[in-house]
Amino acid sequence: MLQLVLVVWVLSVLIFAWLRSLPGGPVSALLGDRGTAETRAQLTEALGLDDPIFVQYLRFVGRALTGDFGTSTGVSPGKPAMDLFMERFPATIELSIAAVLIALVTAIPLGYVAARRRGGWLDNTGIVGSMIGISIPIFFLAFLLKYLISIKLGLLPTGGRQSATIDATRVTGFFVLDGLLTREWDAAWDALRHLFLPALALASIPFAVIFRITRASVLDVMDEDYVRTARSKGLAGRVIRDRHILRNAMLPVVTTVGLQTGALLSGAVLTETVFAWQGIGQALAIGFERKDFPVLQVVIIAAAMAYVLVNLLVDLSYAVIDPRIRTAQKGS
Amino acid sequence: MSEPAERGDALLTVDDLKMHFPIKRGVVLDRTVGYVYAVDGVSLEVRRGETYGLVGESGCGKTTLGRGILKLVEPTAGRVVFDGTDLSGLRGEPLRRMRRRMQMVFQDPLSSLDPRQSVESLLVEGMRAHDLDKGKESTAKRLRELLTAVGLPSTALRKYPHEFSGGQRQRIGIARALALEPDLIVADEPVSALDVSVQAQVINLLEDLQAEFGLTYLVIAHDLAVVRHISDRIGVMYLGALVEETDSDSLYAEPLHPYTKALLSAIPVPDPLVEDEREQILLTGDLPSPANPPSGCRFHTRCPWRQETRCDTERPQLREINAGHRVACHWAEDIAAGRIARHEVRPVYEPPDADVIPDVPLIGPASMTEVMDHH
Amino acid sequence: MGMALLEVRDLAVSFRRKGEEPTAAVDGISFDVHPGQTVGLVGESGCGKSVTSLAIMGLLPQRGNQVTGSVRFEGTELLGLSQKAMDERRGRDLGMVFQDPLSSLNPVIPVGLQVAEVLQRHRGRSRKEAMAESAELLDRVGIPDPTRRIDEYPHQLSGGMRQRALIAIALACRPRLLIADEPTTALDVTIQAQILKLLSEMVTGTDTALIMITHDLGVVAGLCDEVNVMYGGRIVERAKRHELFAEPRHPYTAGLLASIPRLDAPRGEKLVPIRGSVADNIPWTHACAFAPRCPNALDRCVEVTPELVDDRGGMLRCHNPVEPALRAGAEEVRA
Amino acid sequence: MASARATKIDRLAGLAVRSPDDQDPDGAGPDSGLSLAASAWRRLRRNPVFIVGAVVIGLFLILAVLAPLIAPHDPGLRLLEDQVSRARNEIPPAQPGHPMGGDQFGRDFFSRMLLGSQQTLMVAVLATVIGLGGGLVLGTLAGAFGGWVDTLVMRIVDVMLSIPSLLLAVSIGALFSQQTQFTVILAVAIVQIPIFARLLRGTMLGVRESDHVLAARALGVKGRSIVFRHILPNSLGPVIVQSTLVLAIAILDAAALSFLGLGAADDATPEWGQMLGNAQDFFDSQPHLAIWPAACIVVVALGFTLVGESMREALDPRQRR
Amino acid sequence: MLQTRVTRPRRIALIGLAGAVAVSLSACAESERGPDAGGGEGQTGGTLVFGAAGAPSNFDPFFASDGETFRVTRQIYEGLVGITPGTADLEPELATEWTPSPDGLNWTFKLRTGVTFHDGTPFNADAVCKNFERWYNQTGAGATAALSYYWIENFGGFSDGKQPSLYKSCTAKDESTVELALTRFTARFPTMLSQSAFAIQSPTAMEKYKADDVKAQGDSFIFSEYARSHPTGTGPFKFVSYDEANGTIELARNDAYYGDKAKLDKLIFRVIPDETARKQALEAGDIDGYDLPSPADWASLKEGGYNLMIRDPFNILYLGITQKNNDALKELKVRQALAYAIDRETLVKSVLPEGAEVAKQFYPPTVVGYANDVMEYPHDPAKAKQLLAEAGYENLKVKFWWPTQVSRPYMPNPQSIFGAIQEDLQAAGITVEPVSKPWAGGYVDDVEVARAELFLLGWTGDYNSPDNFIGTFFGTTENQFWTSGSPWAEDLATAIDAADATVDNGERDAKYQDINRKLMAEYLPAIPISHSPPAIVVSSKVQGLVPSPLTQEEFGPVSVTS
Repeated sequence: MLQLVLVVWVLSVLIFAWLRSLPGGPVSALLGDRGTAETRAQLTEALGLDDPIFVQYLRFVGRALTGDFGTSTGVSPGKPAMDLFMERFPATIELSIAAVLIALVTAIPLGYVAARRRGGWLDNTGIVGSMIGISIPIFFLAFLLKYLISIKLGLLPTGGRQSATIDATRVTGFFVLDGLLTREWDAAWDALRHLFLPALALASIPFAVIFRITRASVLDVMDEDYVRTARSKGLAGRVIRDRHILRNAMLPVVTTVGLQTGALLSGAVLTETVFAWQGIGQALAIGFERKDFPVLQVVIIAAAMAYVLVNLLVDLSYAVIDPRIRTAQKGS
Repeated sequence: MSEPAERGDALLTVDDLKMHFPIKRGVVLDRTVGYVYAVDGVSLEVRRGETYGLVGESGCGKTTLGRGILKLVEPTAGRVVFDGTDLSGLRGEPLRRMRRRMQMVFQDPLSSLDPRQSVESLLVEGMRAHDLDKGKESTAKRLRELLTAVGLPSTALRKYPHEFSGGQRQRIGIARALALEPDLIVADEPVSALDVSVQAQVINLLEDLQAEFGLTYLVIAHDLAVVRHISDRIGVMYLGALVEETDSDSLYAEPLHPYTKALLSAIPVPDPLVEDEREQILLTGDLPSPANPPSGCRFHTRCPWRQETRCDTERPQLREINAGHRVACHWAEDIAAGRIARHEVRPVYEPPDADVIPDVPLIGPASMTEVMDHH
Repeated sequence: MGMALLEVRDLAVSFRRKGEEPTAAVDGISFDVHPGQTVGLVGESGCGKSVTSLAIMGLLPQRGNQVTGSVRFEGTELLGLSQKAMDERRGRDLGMVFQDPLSSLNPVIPVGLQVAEVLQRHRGRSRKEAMAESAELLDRVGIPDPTRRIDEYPHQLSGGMRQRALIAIALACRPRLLIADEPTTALDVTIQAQILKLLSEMVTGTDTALIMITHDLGVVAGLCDEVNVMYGGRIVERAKRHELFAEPRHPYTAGLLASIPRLDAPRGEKLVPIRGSVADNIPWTHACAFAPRCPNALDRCVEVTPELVDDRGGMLRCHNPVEPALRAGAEEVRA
Repeated sequence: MASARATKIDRLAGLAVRSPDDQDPDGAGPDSGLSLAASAWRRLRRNPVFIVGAVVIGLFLILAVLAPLIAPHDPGLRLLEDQVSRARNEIPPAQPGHPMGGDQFGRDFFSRMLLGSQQTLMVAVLATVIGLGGGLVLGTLAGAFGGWVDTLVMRIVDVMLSIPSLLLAVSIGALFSQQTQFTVILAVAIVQIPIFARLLRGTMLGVRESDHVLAARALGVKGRSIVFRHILPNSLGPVIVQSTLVLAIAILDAAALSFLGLGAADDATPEWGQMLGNAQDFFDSQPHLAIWPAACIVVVALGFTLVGESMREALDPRQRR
Repeated sequence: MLQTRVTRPRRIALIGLAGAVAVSLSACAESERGPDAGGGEGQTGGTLVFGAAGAPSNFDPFFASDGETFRVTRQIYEGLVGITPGTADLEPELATEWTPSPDGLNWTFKLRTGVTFHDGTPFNADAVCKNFERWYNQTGAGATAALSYYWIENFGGFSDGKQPSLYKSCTAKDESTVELALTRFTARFPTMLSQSAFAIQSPTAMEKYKADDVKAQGDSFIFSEYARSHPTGTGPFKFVSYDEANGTIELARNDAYYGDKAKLDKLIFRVIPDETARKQALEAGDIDGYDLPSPADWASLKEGGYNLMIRDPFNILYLGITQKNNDALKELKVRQALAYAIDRETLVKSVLPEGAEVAKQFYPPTVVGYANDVMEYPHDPAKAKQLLAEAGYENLKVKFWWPTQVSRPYMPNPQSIFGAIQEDLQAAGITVEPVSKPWAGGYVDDVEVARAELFLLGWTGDYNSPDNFIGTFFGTTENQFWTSGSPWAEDLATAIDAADATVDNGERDAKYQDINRKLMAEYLPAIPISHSPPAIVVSSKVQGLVPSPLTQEEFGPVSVTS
């Protein structure tokens, strides 16, 4: 935990200094082509941007400690960056969870079957598919999906999280969940339709990685002595598969899913841009374009924290799955 | 060996050597939660020209002791004196220079040879490090001598380790050690990775070389038969300490320590007649964790001769009972005289510490997931 | 001795790799095991002893190998048996103990369950019954405090305890045949002694037959009724244990005995090594595989494959066996 | 706690230290006596995945080398500008001398595709080389010295690793006021430095504890010599594998940066990723402007991925089958 | 200095002043919008979803300066004066008529009666004055250019008196009569009041939700609760909600609207920042229209059966010249050489969208004071070279700034424009050193502080006034062109001010024409390139949308068929 705090602090310093050294800035973003040297100077002063960097940083930290991380200048001007993050974070989480779910429910069974029928057509297709999955620029894949399925075939919406015309109640910020909670089935269904394509595009990389790791891991485990022991007991195939092979093979898969958070956040920047998904990925892309420092600060630090936390959770969840870790922890 | 070489003064003196390694653990922060007492107070003496065998089961600290003696791992406490030089204070260049005189032969001949180096460069490397490659000619001559000495053809020079069989690789490893003309060779399990039919070749080679070059050996092994065959004197280790030390013959003839007795009786002999008749002293339970050694006599938890007094509380010191025969047992004389009878030992089951890897105290796991890979 | 429990005839296993000639790991071996008998399979690494045991159990990898010959268990041919029918027998009639007790136990399943699942499978026990019985079994193989152990995981047990657990698994359904594949190689000698004692206790006095696979002649000497010595995928000598150790006939057997240091041998006796290494084998097709390393080799040895023939109550595959007198001489020296 | 990403990298590092013949002793196959590298190469040569990847990369390299000779036109010249019309959304169609027509600025698309290979290769190789170089320096420092140097370097690396890679690349890309091909390369490369560093350090720590390094220490070989003759050469396997994969990642990341508007502003010398990023706006009307570079990127990235993954498999004995 | 005495009858003056800006008088005569003013026979009801490129900054137009905000607020609020749909001409809105005093300093506005704000409070003279007082009395953050941009641009200073203000006072004569006093005469008044920023808001709601509670915080401003969620105007639509999680702003018909009720039940703006995504959303039917489609898509949108409406260009793209850092650029001949070197005809044809025109001066012809006889610079590389030679700069080298990551109506694709100009300049023997920077990542800064040498920039007019163009560019000598380095800078600024203060229409027109002629022939501080028409596109279901040259469409008359 201490280290997490340390990482966040170092990041905050780095990112603050880093962003402030970027050319341009909030003044250009706010004034655009309507600014004059005079109005620019006036605004710079009003915002305190003419103070030395460390003064600005101290002010930033002082405010941050009260939960105020500055106000968006570009993504959603005038909105506190933290509010913006809190509002958009569920969108990205919803998208990521959907992507991971898609990846998991397809990649694990496929990976298992591929390993069991190593060298078969399914195995080869899976391998080639997963390699293409990580070789295709994700934004291009997103673009193709949208183009073919939404525009050419008109099957699904092209972007956004929900149709503008749907009158939905917001509870959690997860639109599909909200729809279910409030029994607004049409809203849930509509949100799900919006969710599907971006999630599919975003799932391409986790799918590829999880498929490969499942396959490799199942292959490894199948060769383990304890599987041979299980076979020597004459156990039923199902028991061997579920209890002896899959349970052990899932250990590396769990780590991988954790590691994919990083890739998901990266991918979300691209996918959300293509699908106009109101998440933090889109906020980042716009934030960089419009030099929205407060938003970038909050989002980058939060992304790093989320990433570190998820991986910490993965580490901890290992204990649940793997008794070897569990006892090691008990011992400490 | 057929004729024990003349026994000289002590070439190597180990004095109360201790090697403790911290156990680090923690999900978020590494902290030291205890120590592995891999070597916990060992004193011994290796005389010039002799072969000293160090025997013990896995986890007894024998390998760590060997590395500690060579200062490949830094000891926690105690002294190692080699030929009058105290190695404890030695560091950097002087220590490096000293290494020429003390060489090591490893257990796994393949992993101890850099796969990227040819035999020639493997052999020359050490010579170069100690300025022994005076010239092309003399080096080439020296290499031929070395190969002849270990029984390899001179064509071996250009080959790479993976092109040899296990026995041949071990010969290369021995040649590499010999190249520096050392006084002492520490051989850590020199034959245990080899096929049984090949072990004898290497054992014989070691014996021949000792005779030829007047080497002193410290042989570390778990196989008492091998150790007894090759050694003049033997030290038996249990849980980080010596429990008995004597010459090879008396060890077999009259083992004094209960552990030694049990060890000897456990070793199967390839002779049905012997096997059918002999009386086995079966030890109960397992080796306790070196991270949490029993109090008093380390062996008392498994000892069939354990007494109510002393054993549990007082740690026995090595003491000379007969000439050259040292034992760390409070009751050695009484046991030998039959005054104390064997009794049942109720197994006190102590689960082994999951993460303690006693002989590899090197890098702590960076995180929980990393521990996974240590199976 | 009555009908054999297990009859192995001309068992051959070869491994195929893509784009390579198949390599024969086991090359036509035959032997019988009778109820209650302990048979040893002895040889160095690569001699095919473990492959033989896996072939009998039907546990070879499903791909990349070819098994021919015949393995009859109580008159039933095992080799052609369906997976399902084989599963019925494994664990119930045939039990196996493996070399590495840690890797052979599933790390994420409590030990008790690993024992119990055999009982659930073959004895139709409920989970609860099976767990109770599992504790009894663990107790029988000498694991202290079994009711606590059944909930523990393999890594919480010591090496010896793990091997005991494996034995409990193999013996759970009182199989007619137990195959122990190097069961003590990974263990320390004092633990080895415990396990060997346990194994012999478990089979003596029952009609369970034991196939003991090991590279350690010492282990065989104390345990087996009959010993098969394997070299290069074939049996080169078979004898009752007393005969084998008293009068080894095959130069390989004799060589092994002469090359290993014996605890009871007087010090100073020079070991007689076998020259070369296992890798120096030549194929059996038209020669004796051991010929390149054999001190007794004749020209014929590299021209004609020796057959396994009856020899003084045992079997021998050698053109030029060791004469008893030679060995007798050695015996005297020792005495 | 080190992040799991770091741990993953460490685990990759682990594959170099595994002993080459840890198969079951009885199944000792024909390659049990071969060294790690040699047997890896043997397996590679027979692996169709590797062959396909190698052929793709080979063709790509040949194309990149020969492109300036084959390309009929200067890729930066707006030769067909008079056929471009914003108003009617027209770009020059295929015509004699311009087999694939022109792009949105009237430049010869065929020449741009050809020369794009060269620039793409340059981006990939330079980014990898810079990333690898930085990683080697940091990793060697940490891996060779250990102690506080290791701690310091690894803390820096961990902080860098805790930012998702594209985010980091985008942040670095945005740092430059003028975006050029070089800033793109730098942004992509810097992201790779911590990965290489961690990987190399992990491997080196493993190799440092290996028997043959211990043997060299026992021989009294000098420290520098141990690092550079023993530890480093034996630690490069996973790093080389990673570099192959990074070649693919670099191309993809460069394309992503272009898509986000952080690519090189000047596109007189074409690069596929940039061409793809810039062609997104024309996807509906002129899909070929996007599809061609995209297809080339996928194929080349696939080639590098295939080679990298098959090398990893070949080097990792656990995957040996 | 602006006190010119007006002797004509009041009525004429009114016509003159209003008409000087608004070409048509019909707007005044037609005090009520006709029943079919919105045009078309569109049915009532339905929902229209319109794609927006960005999120509005807030819903208080006074604190806004961006089109995304105004597009929304324009539907909610009305000003005293409005613009006739489809033109840039003034028409009555909340004021039915207005009369200046002869000196143009006091203006009497007759207000529409029977109008209520969305919160039910009445619209009256008091409300109008409260708005003006509010504007004039801004302090702190509210008085910075980032927030009160339009006030500062048009009225100058605030009540704190730091800067002179055009505004003097507002008096409610009676319930429906307001008298506004100004400190000086400007030709821009009252047209300037048509700008969205000067929409009349409900004083009650503003007070209730603390409309002036804005503060600078961090890098930006925190808006009031009013501005965020309680905008209250008199317009045909009422604010319903801003669903930020989904990026949608929902407006509903104001059933209490005094005029023609809006036809739509609901008007929804959906934020889709990515341009391509907007187009695809339209094609997939997710939205019914969007603003500023990329010229590259025009053809395919038209082919796809969408109603692409190209507005009249009301902007200017110019090649900016900063004289500060390059001595050569201080020479008129060099600047003229640049003008001759650029082939603007081809540029407009190949790079700019349909309907774009070559710019001959600094504002489009529809604006007052446009001179038809200015000096022109046809494409003539030889002449350019000759002029350079005469000026002694045969080997002229210039650094040419161009922006990335931006698209403006006057500059849909900066890279193309830059590329074309660069090639032209090089063809005339000028060495161009390109410098590209992201729009918000240094480009604007560099240009504003006159760091660039040549640069691309432009302007979109807010309302029909020459001063809104050239006044902005050259009204002071401190500007992006660094004209203060030229001897004529002061003259130019003075002339522009003088023209604006000229009460007489004809006189003023002549003054502006004169300025334009001088600008092109004698000063040439920058080179006008083009006027590009921005487009707006809606699906074929949408009727009644009248494109506005000022990009100020009103959705009241719009209807959708399902």
